[in-house]
Amino acid sequence: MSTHETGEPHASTRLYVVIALILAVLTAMEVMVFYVEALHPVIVPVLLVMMTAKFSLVVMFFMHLKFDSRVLTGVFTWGLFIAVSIILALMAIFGKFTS
Amino acid sequence: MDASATGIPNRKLGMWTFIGSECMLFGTLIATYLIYRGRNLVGPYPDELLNIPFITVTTFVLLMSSLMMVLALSAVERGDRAKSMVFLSLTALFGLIFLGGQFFEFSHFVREGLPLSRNLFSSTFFVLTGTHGGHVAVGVVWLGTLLVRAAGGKLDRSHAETVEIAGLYWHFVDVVWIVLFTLIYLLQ
Amino acid sequence: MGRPNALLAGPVGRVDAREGRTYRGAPGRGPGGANARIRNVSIELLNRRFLVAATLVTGLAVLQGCGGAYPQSALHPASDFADRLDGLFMQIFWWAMGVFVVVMGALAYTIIRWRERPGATRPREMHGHALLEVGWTLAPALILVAIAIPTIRTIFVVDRPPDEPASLTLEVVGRQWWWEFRYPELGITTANEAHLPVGRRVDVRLHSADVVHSFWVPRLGGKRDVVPGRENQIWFTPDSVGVFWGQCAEYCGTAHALMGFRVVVDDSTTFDEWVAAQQAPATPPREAQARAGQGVFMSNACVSCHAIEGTVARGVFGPNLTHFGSRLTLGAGLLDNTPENLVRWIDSTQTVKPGNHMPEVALTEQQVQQLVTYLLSLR
Amino acid sequence: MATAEARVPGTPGLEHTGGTYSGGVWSWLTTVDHKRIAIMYFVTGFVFLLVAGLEAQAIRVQLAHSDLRILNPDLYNQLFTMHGTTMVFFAGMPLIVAFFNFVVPLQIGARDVAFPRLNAFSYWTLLFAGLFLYVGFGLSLAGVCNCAPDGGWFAYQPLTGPEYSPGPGLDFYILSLLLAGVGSIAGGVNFFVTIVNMRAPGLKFMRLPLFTWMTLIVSILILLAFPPFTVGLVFMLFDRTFGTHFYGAAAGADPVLWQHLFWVFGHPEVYILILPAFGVVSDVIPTFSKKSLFGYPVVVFSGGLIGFLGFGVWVHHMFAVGLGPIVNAVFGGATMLIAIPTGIKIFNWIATMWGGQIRFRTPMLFAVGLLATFTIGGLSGVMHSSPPSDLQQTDTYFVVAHFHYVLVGGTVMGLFAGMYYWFPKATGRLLSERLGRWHFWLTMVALNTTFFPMHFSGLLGMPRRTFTYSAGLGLDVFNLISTLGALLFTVSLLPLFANLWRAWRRGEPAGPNPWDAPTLEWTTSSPPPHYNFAVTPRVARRDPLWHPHVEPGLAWAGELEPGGVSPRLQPEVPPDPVHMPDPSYWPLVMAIGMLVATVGALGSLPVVLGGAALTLFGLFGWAFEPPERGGH
Repeated sequence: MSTHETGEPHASTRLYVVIALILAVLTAMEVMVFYVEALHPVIVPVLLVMMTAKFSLVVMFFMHLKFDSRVLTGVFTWGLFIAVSIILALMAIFGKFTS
Repeated sequence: MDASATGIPNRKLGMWTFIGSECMLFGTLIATYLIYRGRNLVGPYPDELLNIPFITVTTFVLLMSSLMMVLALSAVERGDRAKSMVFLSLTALFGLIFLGGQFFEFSHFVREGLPLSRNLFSSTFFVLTGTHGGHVAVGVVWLGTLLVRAAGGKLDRSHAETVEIAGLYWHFVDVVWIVLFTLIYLLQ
Repeated sequence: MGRPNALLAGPVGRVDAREGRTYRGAPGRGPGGANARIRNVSIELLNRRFLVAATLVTGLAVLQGCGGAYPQSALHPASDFADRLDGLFMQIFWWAMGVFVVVMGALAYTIIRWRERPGATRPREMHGHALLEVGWTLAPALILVAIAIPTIRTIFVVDRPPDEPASLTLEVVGRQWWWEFRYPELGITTANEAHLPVGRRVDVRLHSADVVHSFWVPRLGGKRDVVPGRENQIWFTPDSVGVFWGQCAEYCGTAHALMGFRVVVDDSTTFDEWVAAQQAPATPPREAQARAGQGVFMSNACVSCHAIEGTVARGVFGPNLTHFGSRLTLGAGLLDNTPENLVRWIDSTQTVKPGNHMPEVALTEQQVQQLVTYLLSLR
Repeated sequence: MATAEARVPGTPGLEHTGGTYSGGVWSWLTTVDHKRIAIMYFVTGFVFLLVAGLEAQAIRVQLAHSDLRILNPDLYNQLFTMHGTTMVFFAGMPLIVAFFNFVVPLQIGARDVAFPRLNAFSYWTLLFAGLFLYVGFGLSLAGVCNCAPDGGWFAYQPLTGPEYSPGPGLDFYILSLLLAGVGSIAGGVNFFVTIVNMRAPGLKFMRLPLFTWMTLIVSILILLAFPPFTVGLVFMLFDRTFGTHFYGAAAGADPVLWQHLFWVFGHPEVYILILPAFGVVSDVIPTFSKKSLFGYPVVVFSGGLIGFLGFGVWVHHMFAVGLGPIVNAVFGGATMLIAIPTGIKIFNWIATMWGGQIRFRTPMLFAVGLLATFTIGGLSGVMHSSPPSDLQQTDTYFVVAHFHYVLVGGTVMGLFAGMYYWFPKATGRLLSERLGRWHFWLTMVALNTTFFPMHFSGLLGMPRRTFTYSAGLGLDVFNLISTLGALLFTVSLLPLFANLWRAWRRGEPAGPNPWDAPTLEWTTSSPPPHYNFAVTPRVARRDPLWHPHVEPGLAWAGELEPGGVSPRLQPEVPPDPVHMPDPSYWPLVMAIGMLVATVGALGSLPVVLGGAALTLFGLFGWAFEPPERGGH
């Protein structure tokens, strides 16, 4: 299990800056999609995909989950899975998916 | 502390477990916001008030604070006291800027006739973003204590784990905002 | 009973060779004593099993008692809706009894057959038994499927409103601590007592004016909550004439326990007569005592809360009293509608139904008698 | 911090508590030893159990006969609200956490939990939450203010909203449970990390005793179920205090949202209460059948499945709300699914006893008692897992019978089994079997006499939470039997008190392993020294004490008796120095700060700020406590 204490710090600095740039670009794209009327019919899936991408980038790299033990990934994704399931179930029960 | 059965330090596993539990807290708040979206009987309505350019800037600031946090952690691990203090203070500063932006947005809404008790949007929006803001504030105070210890020379390489735990908390609060930003502001 | 068989202090010396391990119980426990004590324990366990089973069977016998003895029984259906639920419940009940007998039998037999016998060798380890484990996973699964199929079928009959509406609609409004019944098509507003024609389907639309209550007439069907801000619906066809008791089944505050009502199922002619009577405004009182009672009613707090068609009383906060005299009960199914009970109700309503929103009006004995005569004259 | 020199444990017996429990009040206020915290949790939970039991007696006396007016309705409504809330949050939870605290570190070969000070903090917040609620109830009984909750433990909206419950009663309920939630979530983190991270070498997950497995699953349930409840409570507090519109139908909100948020927490909560009892039974039955658990992996997996499915069934509490056929069908099906893993557990227990040498000591009596009564409760549960059938049963006494069979027959019987099983280990004293048997049989008779007739009063039309019922319903005989049964419960506790008193005065000393049980906690002395294990044991397989053999190259912690293989016993004196965390008062300071803030939240901002300041002060004191090895 490699912890970044052992990896050389400089390369990781560059990696972090690149990740931050990608996040900034994705945020800009999200806002752009919001302002482009033509994309509105498909705005929900597009924005959700970009949101998930930003979410995963921060969790995998900034929070170092990608390099840490699988136990931590399990702990986090389990909580996330139950939370997302409860959100979707409640929205379905309150009729948010049936037009 | 003898090595744990999984090799993960107790405090790190503890923080991730707490983050798993916090997913449910924010999940329930988000579910309530999404359920009550569009059910307001009285104005003002979200599309009249939500200022996208302004909130995009504060979102960018919070994203960059995550960058500062990881750079601060790298500095602490390298034992570079000066850089760790710079990046820690930048992280806390960006956090404060975000909180300032949120305070401005809240006061703007109240002035536009949307106090907390106005309608469903005011109730769910203020409690959801307020809870997140509260978490950011706790993070800023936490970073403040780390800054004080760094200044006192008590935040060297051996304390990297303490900074990493604070970093996990800070990044989680940023990740929650990534979700809120899209769900509240962009997916009206 | 022998000295409590406490094990001596200190590590219990015991040779623990895996195969033939001779278990020497702690010194101080004679062989006879152990067996006797063990045997009567398992016999006790056995007769406790018998006790539970016996209660179950006698209970069932009691249940089959006639409806009269239990006016609010869910096991004596009197409508299509209630029949379906009772049929489904009985199906599940007998499956459960089957499982009960199997599991309890297995448990009882095991704890008797395999109780400790002195000098026995250490039990052989059994870590798994594929066939057995598949069996006791599949068997419950199959039983549940046998329960789930009729359940799903019944759900889509009792929870999904039928396509064409019924000819008769009963609007119910649950309030803190009484029930308002309206017949929109017939222009009738009454309280705590609804009449229905036998053999004709009725759509019951459920509303609440304050907190969550639950409309429940066990003999005519399952309960359905009345929730503010939402309209629920049940529908059923009563199949026998009679008086059926109902009660609020969702905790709604101080007088939740005293929020009953009656549903009277009449044959069609009696129902038509009832409708005609209810549609007519209140007949003005003829004899003096009743007229005086009307005066008392109109000059006190009563008029601001209650409504009596054909008079100036237009209050909507309390129950409509236009045909109060014709009702079987008063105080939301609390007391029988007799003069003595009506006097008690007017004199000390807070004692009879604590928390009730009706204030106790200061009236003289004579005024109360006149008021009672007037109210009971409203047939 | 000087190395804590290990006190030499004396001969077994109460005088030898090896300093585990000796020390004045201050040592208890600042303890971070999981064994002491366990004792405090147990005493707190047991006292609240008795108090809630008294409330139940009052309820049953009022219902002894139709149209009685011994209690006025407001008092009755407060009593059943307090009975439910106390039993779940301040009797049930503390008792299961008491067993987690005492047993789990010993079963996994650890010296304490992962975060000892957080453990103390969890206890103090839970205690203060309970006391806070009961101060409100006491003031209300004394007529000082109307500050006892009367909305039921479920507190449905809008009855508990600002319009229909203006008094402070509901605020006491909300704030007390918010504070209790903090303690529970902290406990969940603590036990999850302890079990995952602090297992002895060789103690893989699939070698863990079942009680520890159930604790792990329950910790996950607590971590994921309490936040929705906290959010629901905050919404209710904001509706009542700041006029927000989370549940007000007038503003377009939906009161049913509270029912959802409550039961998203509520159903996992009932699994939080039952799985520990399953864990106790899964440890007790093998010990007293002298046969390892049948189908260990399946029992573990079915426990996990129950935990997982627990999150997908909450709407079965709301079948009568009218959510439509599809929602009812989906959640009815999911509810039925849970019967399968539960059934598997029961069959596995019976299969464990099959072919065994069953000794009917008191723990085993209670375990078998659980098997019998819980099965009845489980089957009556299946009867209303079907939504249409539930329309006649929900909110009636049939459901009261169901959940008392699974809670009293399940959790309480399971915890009594655990108490009789681990009492010798916790105190070094043996309990009397004769008194134990009296306690068991009286409990069995009381339970069946009280709750079995409720099946009939429920099906014959008696709704729940009614302070009286009319004579015309014909339910007098059933209610009278239930009331007599409830009085019998009080009698059933007498042999227990006698037993505890007798053990305190002259209980025979219990050796390290009075039951010849297979798990690690039975290798230490009774009671264990405050450092638990002189040498961290090394485990080669499941049920280590029954399969004593030494893997080549794996030096077993205890010495081997010459010529024989002795059960794994801890050496008297730890060969190398043992570092145990020092007591600390900061958790108590922080908990007091949170209590002050909670009291302030009733209506005075300065007190809230003062409480918050004290909490922060406690937090900083805790964080900056002089560096400790192993202290968190």
